[in-house]
Amino acid sequence: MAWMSWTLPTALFFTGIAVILVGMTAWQIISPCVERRGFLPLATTRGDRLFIGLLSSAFIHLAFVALTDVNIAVATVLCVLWMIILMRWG
Amino acid sequence: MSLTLQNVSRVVEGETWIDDVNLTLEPGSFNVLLGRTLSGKTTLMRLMAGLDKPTKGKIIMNGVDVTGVPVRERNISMVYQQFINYPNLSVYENIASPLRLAAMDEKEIDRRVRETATMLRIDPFLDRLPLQLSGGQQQRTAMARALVKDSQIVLFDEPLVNLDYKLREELRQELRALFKIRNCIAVYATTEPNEALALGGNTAVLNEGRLLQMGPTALVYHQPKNIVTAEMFSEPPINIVKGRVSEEEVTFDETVHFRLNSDLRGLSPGEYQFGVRASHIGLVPHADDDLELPVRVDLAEISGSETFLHVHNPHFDLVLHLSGVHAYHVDQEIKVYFPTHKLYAFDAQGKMVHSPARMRDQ
Amino acid sequence: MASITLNALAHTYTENPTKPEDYAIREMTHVWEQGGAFALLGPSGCGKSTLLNIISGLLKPSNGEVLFDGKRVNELKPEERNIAQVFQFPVIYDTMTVFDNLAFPLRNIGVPEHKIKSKVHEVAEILELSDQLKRKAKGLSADQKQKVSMGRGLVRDNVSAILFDEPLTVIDPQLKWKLRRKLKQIHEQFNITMVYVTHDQLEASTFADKIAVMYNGQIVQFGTPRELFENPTHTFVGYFIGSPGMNFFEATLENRDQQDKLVFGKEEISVSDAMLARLKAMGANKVKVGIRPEFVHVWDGKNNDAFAVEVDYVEDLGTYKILSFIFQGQMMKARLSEDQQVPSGQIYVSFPEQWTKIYVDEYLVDITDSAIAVDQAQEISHAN
Amino acid sequence: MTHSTSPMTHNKSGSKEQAPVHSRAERKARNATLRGRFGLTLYLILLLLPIYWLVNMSFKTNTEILSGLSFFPADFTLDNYAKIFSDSTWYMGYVNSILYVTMNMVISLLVALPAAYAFSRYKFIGDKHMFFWLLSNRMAPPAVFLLPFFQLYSSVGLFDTHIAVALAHCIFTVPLAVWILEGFMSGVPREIDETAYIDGYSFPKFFVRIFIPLIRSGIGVTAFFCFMFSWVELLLARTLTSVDAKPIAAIMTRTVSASGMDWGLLAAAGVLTILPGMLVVYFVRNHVAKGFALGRV
Amino acid sequence: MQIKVENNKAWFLVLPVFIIVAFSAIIPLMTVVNYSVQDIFDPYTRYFVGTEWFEQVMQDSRLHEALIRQFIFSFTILIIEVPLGICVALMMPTKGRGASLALILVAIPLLIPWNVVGTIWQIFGRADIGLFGAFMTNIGIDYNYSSNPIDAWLTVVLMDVWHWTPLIALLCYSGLRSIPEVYYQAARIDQASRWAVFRYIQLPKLANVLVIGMLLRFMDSFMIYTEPFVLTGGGPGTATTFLSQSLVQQAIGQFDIGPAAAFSLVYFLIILLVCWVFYTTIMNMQKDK
Repeated sequence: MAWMSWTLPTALFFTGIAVILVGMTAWQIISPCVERRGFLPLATTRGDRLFIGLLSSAFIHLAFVALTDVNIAVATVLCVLWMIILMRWG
Repeated sequence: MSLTLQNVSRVVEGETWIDDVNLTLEPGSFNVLLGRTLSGKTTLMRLMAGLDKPTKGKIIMNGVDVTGVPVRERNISMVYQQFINYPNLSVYENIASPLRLAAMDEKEIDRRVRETATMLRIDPFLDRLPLQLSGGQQQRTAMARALVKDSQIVLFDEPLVNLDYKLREELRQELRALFKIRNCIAVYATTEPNEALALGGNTAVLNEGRLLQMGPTALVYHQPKNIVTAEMFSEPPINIVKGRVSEEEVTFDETVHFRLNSDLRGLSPGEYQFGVRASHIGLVPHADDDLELPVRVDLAEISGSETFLHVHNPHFDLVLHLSGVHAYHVDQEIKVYFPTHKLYAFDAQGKMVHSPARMRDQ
Repeated sequence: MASITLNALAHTYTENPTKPEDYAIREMTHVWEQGGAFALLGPSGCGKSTLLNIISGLLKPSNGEVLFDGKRVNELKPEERNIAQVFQFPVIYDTMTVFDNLAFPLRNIGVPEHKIKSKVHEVAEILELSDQLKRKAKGLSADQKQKVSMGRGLVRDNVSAILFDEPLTVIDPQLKWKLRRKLKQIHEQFNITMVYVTHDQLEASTFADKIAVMYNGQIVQFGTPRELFENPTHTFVGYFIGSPGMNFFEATLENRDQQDKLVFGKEEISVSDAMLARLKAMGANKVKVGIRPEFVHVWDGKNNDAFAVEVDYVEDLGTYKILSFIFQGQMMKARLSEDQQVPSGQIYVSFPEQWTKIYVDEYLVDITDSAIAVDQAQEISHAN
Repeated sequence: MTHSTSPMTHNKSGSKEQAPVHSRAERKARNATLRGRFGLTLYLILLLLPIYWLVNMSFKTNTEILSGLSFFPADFTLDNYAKIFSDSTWYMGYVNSILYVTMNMVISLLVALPAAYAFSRYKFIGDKHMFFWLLSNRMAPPAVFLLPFFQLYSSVGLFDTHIAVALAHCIFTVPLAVWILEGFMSGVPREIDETAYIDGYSFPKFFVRIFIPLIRSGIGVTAFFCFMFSWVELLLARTLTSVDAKPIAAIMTRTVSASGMDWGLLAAAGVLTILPGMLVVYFVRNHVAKGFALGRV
Repeated sequence: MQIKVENNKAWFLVLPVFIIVAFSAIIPLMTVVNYSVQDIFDPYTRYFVGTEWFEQVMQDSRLHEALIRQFIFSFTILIIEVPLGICVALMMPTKGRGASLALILVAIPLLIPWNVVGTIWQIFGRADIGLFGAFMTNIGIDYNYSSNPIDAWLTVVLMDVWHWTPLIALLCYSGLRSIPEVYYQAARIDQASRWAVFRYIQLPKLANVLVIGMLLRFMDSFMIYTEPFVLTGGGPGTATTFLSQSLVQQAIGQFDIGPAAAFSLVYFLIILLVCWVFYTTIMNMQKDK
């Protein structure tokens, strides 16, 4: 595994993703979700919204890195907020 | 061998497909499930077969709860609306397949396959592939496969709907004959009231996932418990006319009156819906108290040997079922005779409160 | 508007046809007069769709010719024959609106836009599509789609004929009769020659003034629904029309007591002397006797004309009953009215001479003047 | 309505004594077909010209190639091919390629068949996301994973083996295989499965005896696509091999740069890489049209 | 559309695929993420650098240029290949021996290893030994793909069109074959012109396969590497250096693992976004059917 060059932040990141996936699966088993339409222009399930949220968060981070010198943590906080909005009303 | 459904419901994605059905099918009985498309016939059959699991309730076979038992461990067979056969196996192998899986010996398989094929008159085609046969023959093959093993339950899901009406007539009769000599439960789903009548046995009327009425076919037909059953179990549909009963007379749509005759005396005054079968309205009066109604012809539908005459007047639309071939122009004006002593009456909730006297004898 | 004539027409899909069975359409000559409503009725595989496609020009016949108003059109492609066709499954142009769909045939021949507009609105009115005109055709229900495809045939002023190929297959049963009515109305309104292909006797008889019954690539009878029911000229028509179909049994012409008699098993079938003479003249010993279940007379008691038969079973079809009985070893059916007593065991039936049809080589032996026969028939059914 | 009357007059002119009527539409249709044939032929010629040029060159000697252009080899020679078939570093390249392509086809089909069945028949948690994730792998550029691939396969000791290339190619052949097979399987009515279960088949028995024969053509087409994408790929194949499993495509590039442009040999090697593909497409030609729509139309 | 049965046991059937793809996709992806935040000299000498590489990559003008070049290239070939592919599909015969033959011939370019495609055009475009190069020279055009950037572009585009139009053509061909005959019959009866038939019958039915085709073509052209590498080596200068090639140059050529990894991730995210948009479109179109 040494060649994979693990670091603590990335390990935490992937653990986080894994936890979210497991959590979403559990949630789905406990209360199955139905496709619905929110402010997004297409009908989505919970999983779809999660994916959209993660992908857009990645792009938000990239935009911060590319265009500003603000600390990346600001972007992360913004993204968490965005994810919450998306999951709830998207 | 009996089959019982106990408080069975099935909910799919928040929609109720089957709503609290209780049903017992007796050994050796022929049962028809009658209902429109999407009324839940197929869903109910799939539950009986074990292809789907009920959301609630129990399915009991011979006193044993089989609710969770997978389909291959239940001894059933099923014939679908589409002609479902294994396209890559010959007709012979198709019929033999359930027996092969039961590890029966080759001689017995051969005997049974040939016997069943002969019974269904597909013995000349045993070496062909199903897709080389006509629709009727393909469906016969599917039926043969369903009948070759001694299933305790045989399910037919609108098996004849994709065939010409002549083939339908023939196969229906053969089916009736075949099941007379078997001691298994047959369940047959159909949308057509006439098919239910022709097959006899018992009929269960399904509507929007609910079981409305179940009983011997003729009884259900002549004594529908409610208006929906009456409407569903009639072809052409039963004529429904709104009316009011007062002390002395019956009024239809405020315009047509007739004296309360002895037959309807039992009805307390109030609003009713009256039903009259299409075949009871005539072109000539059959009784003295028949009401004469001037009407305009919408369409005469002719079915070879009978005529369905759609007519209307300013107050209601009626359908007549006449024997023989009668040609009419659209909008032709004629008179029809409405039998006052052959009326069904339904109360505000749609429950039947009165049926024609003669029907009650049935 | 045109009459359609098929002249010695035949069609085969095989390259070197040798026997009659190789032909999907066996040689036929047939005329559909201008302005009539006709049906082409037959079981699947009888060649009716082939015939329709030959008329519309989608197929070229192998022999013979197709004439529109006496003019040969064999070489003309469908687009030049000026006909309309409604297919089994609705064909609509998904991406267009209903209006554009209806306007499409007119636009293709360069009709000015204001004319298109009035014509489309007129047709939409008739078909009750007026409030759908702005919708995309894709979202319509099956019956509306089928109306749109009919409408495309109706917008053109001068179509020679409209051909229907089982157009109600995909329509909900509850809506079928409404469309049938629409069709009938349209025919009365437009006076266009219409040919309707179906395997369903109900649809054929409801729509058409005259029905051509097809069997094995041949038209075996061309007549009104009533003629098909009361006087089938071919055993197939007897079997195919009516539910249940005609009863048939094979009888022989025998000489008994110096007299010719038609005999089935032990029983003699009563037929007119003229018929017996005719059969004798034809040299036909074996004949098929046909009688419709509706015309079998069931007696309550013993009777001179009646045969004693064994009841097999009775089907209660609600408004009437079908009685199956065994007559000289042959299963036959009779139709009983709802009010009639349900007999059991041995009963007595008779076959009224008028309704007892005799067939030789599957074709009716007709000795009556057909006009008289029809008149009589009318009287009887009105009395019913 | 000027136009609509013209067919009528047309009819009249031809109607004397029922003589054959000329159909304008007929002629128009024939012309359109002719134009189509002509256009197609032109396209095919342009399409095949570069390949013909390669074939042409492969039968020439280097001197002839460099001395000028000609449509036919003046000095027809098979030397270039002879060299390839006699030199094991050359022909082993073909063997290697065929080996890993075959392995890839087998692996892809074996894992994709049950998965495609699951996708076509069942709903399960995360099914759509799984499907999308698979497809996104088909779309991911190999260049992104080049380095980790090299290290991953080195670390598990698979570097320079055929199976390494076969597995690596799986990331784009498997998603494609699942996609195509799912399309074909959705065309088989679910009732056939149920009938089989009712008859008493167990899942594996049903799958092998009934289902697989039913989608034979789909399997053929899928194998073809796996072959195609594995056969034409170079970047991963080159990165994951050095000597023992080196594919022909990689050997070509190396040899060319070393021997100072042996054009004839290069052309001959190129021609030989085209042949297996043509052979495979010939076998599935009747199903390939459906396959290209991924079994979906 | 068949109704699917809910059954989470189906996961067992998907498991093999999951494992095999995860092995080759998730592990490398995680590794790339790890690399992207470190400065790596060898497995034991590495430093965490946070988002530094991402900053560098996002602000690197060479990569911006490669990205722009990439987009221009992808759109150019789509604009040419889609209409051309449709035309070819329309011209292909539908029945008989000719159909099989045309099908096989059209499919050939798809079955040629990508570097051989490069080689073929490398030869074909040369003025001294290639037919195309010689032809261009003979008609008086000064054509040299290895020194003139415009010529190089022209050749790369031409090569891609030659190589991949067949894919679009075959997709469309199968789309066309799926249109029921009665649509054409109805159109004939409606006296529709050839153009109307194309516009209102064929094109709508092709939409479905065309989206799939455009997805595949866009993605594949977005990761194009081998063919231009063999043909032009990315030159002259950086005229035909597309994204994949920049990446490979950086990762293997210069061994800048960290920036290369960061670049890979950005590249991958773009692909993921485009792929998702297309995929959602396709799925919604199928739902409509």
